[in-house]
Amino acid sequence: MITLLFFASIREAIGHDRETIAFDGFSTVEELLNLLRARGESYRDALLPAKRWRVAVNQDMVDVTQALKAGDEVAIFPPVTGG
Amino acid sequence: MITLLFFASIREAIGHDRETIAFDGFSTVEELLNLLRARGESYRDALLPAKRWRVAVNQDMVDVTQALKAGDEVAIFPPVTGG
Amino acid sequence: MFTISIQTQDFDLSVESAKLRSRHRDVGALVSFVGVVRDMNDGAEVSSMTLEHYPGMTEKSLAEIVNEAAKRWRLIDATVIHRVGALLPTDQIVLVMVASAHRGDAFQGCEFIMDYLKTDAPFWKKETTPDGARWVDAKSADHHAQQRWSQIP
Amino acid sequence: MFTISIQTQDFDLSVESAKLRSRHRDVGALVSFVGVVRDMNDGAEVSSMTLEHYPGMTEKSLAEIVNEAAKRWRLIDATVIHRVGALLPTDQIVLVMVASAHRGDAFQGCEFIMDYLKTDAPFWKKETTPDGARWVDAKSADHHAQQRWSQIP
Repeated sequence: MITLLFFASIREAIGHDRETIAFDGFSTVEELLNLLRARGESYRDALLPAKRWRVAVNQDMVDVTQALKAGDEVAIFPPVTGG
Repeated sequence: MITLLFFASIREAIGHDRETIAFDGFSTVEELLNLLRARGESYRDALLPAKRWRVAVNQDMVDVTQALKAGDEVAIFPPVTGG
Repeated sequence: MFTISIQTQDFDLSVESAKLRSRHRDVGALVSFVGVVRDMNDGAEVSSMTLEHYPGMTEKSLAEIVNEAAKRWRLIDATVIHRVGALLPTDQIVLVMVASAHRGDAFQGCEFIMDYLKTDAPFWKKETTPDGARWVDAKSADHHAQQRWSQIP
Repeated sequence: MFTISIQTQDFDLSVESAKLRSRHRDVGALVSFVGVVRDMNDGAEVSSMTLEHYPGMTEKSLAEIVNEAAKRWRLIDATVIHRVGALLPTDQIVLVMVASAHRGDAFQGCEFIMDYLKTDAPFWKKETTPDGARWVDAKSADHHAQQRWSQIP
């Protein structure tokens, strides 16, 4: 299983903050993003390649080429704006 | 008249912190310093050219070439060490 | 070693400063940054703000940033406090306090931590303006501020 | 406009920060420097310190330094408090607090004021060590820290 977390504007756009999915049909962050985009317009808009978003795997920022493994926590969020 | 002020190690070396002298026999800071050096060893040591000291006239830092005028407040002190 | 806290309640600059000073007798310089909610941003009045964060990753990310600063400069101690939840204009958002023997290290360490916090720590601001609520956009100036540290040898 | 105070009593970082924030609703960044008495200096234990100053010129000199900083960066407000008289290790000596809309201006303004205060404001420190009292020597590092600001266009 993979735990997905969504934050801020992305969380609002897709309507929920967390889900668990089977680790099946994708092996990298990029493939996972494509799978999510295929779910419909709200996902596609929020995760458009042109839009700016970040991905963290197990709480470390990663590139989309990052390989995933079962049990990973994958968080998707817009660029951070704290401080 | 000229008001002379001495601070910190220079004040301690010459033994007092303030005096008033006639504006007579000097016209620049350098000439005033030479007049003070002629007073004796404690002055000469404290105001040796090789030693590091600063002069302010009317509360502005100046060079030794600065011309003086009656009524000036001349302060002589070591390099500052606040903060 | 360093103090990192994510909290809804306010913080007190004097209390944090006294803690750092009482722990070390060799501190000569204490540099603090406090981020404050402004009543205007990007041309609109801001009446309130909500800060969201990624629990766990925020603490991890801040610890990494402070540890990296401690590798680059001689820091004696450091405290980072970031508030989350609802905030109003003039409220304090974030504190970065760095203690060192000398001021150069303290200034550089504090500014480095702030610059990386701005680009790497997972916090998001949502502002309430007369036109409704909006997520604050990340600023390219913050990216550039962070990038310049990698040019230092 | 700016607050400058020479005083024997201690200061409170939170009180000064609250004053600056309550006066302006557009402050986004508050950078503070606090100088602290260390228990060691130039290889000797320091048991106490006395700060002497040149009344009148100190205030004038600090006002000029803060005004120069306000010409170079966008500062909203600033507070400089310098203590004089007898101090002990871990005591606060000086506060420079700078308020700005953005952190870059606040960091630069605060460090600039401190660097010039170190070389231009007429204060002198005398330390008590196991070998007796001694006047602290001016450091060439402070001269260099001040000089680098003149290289900025």
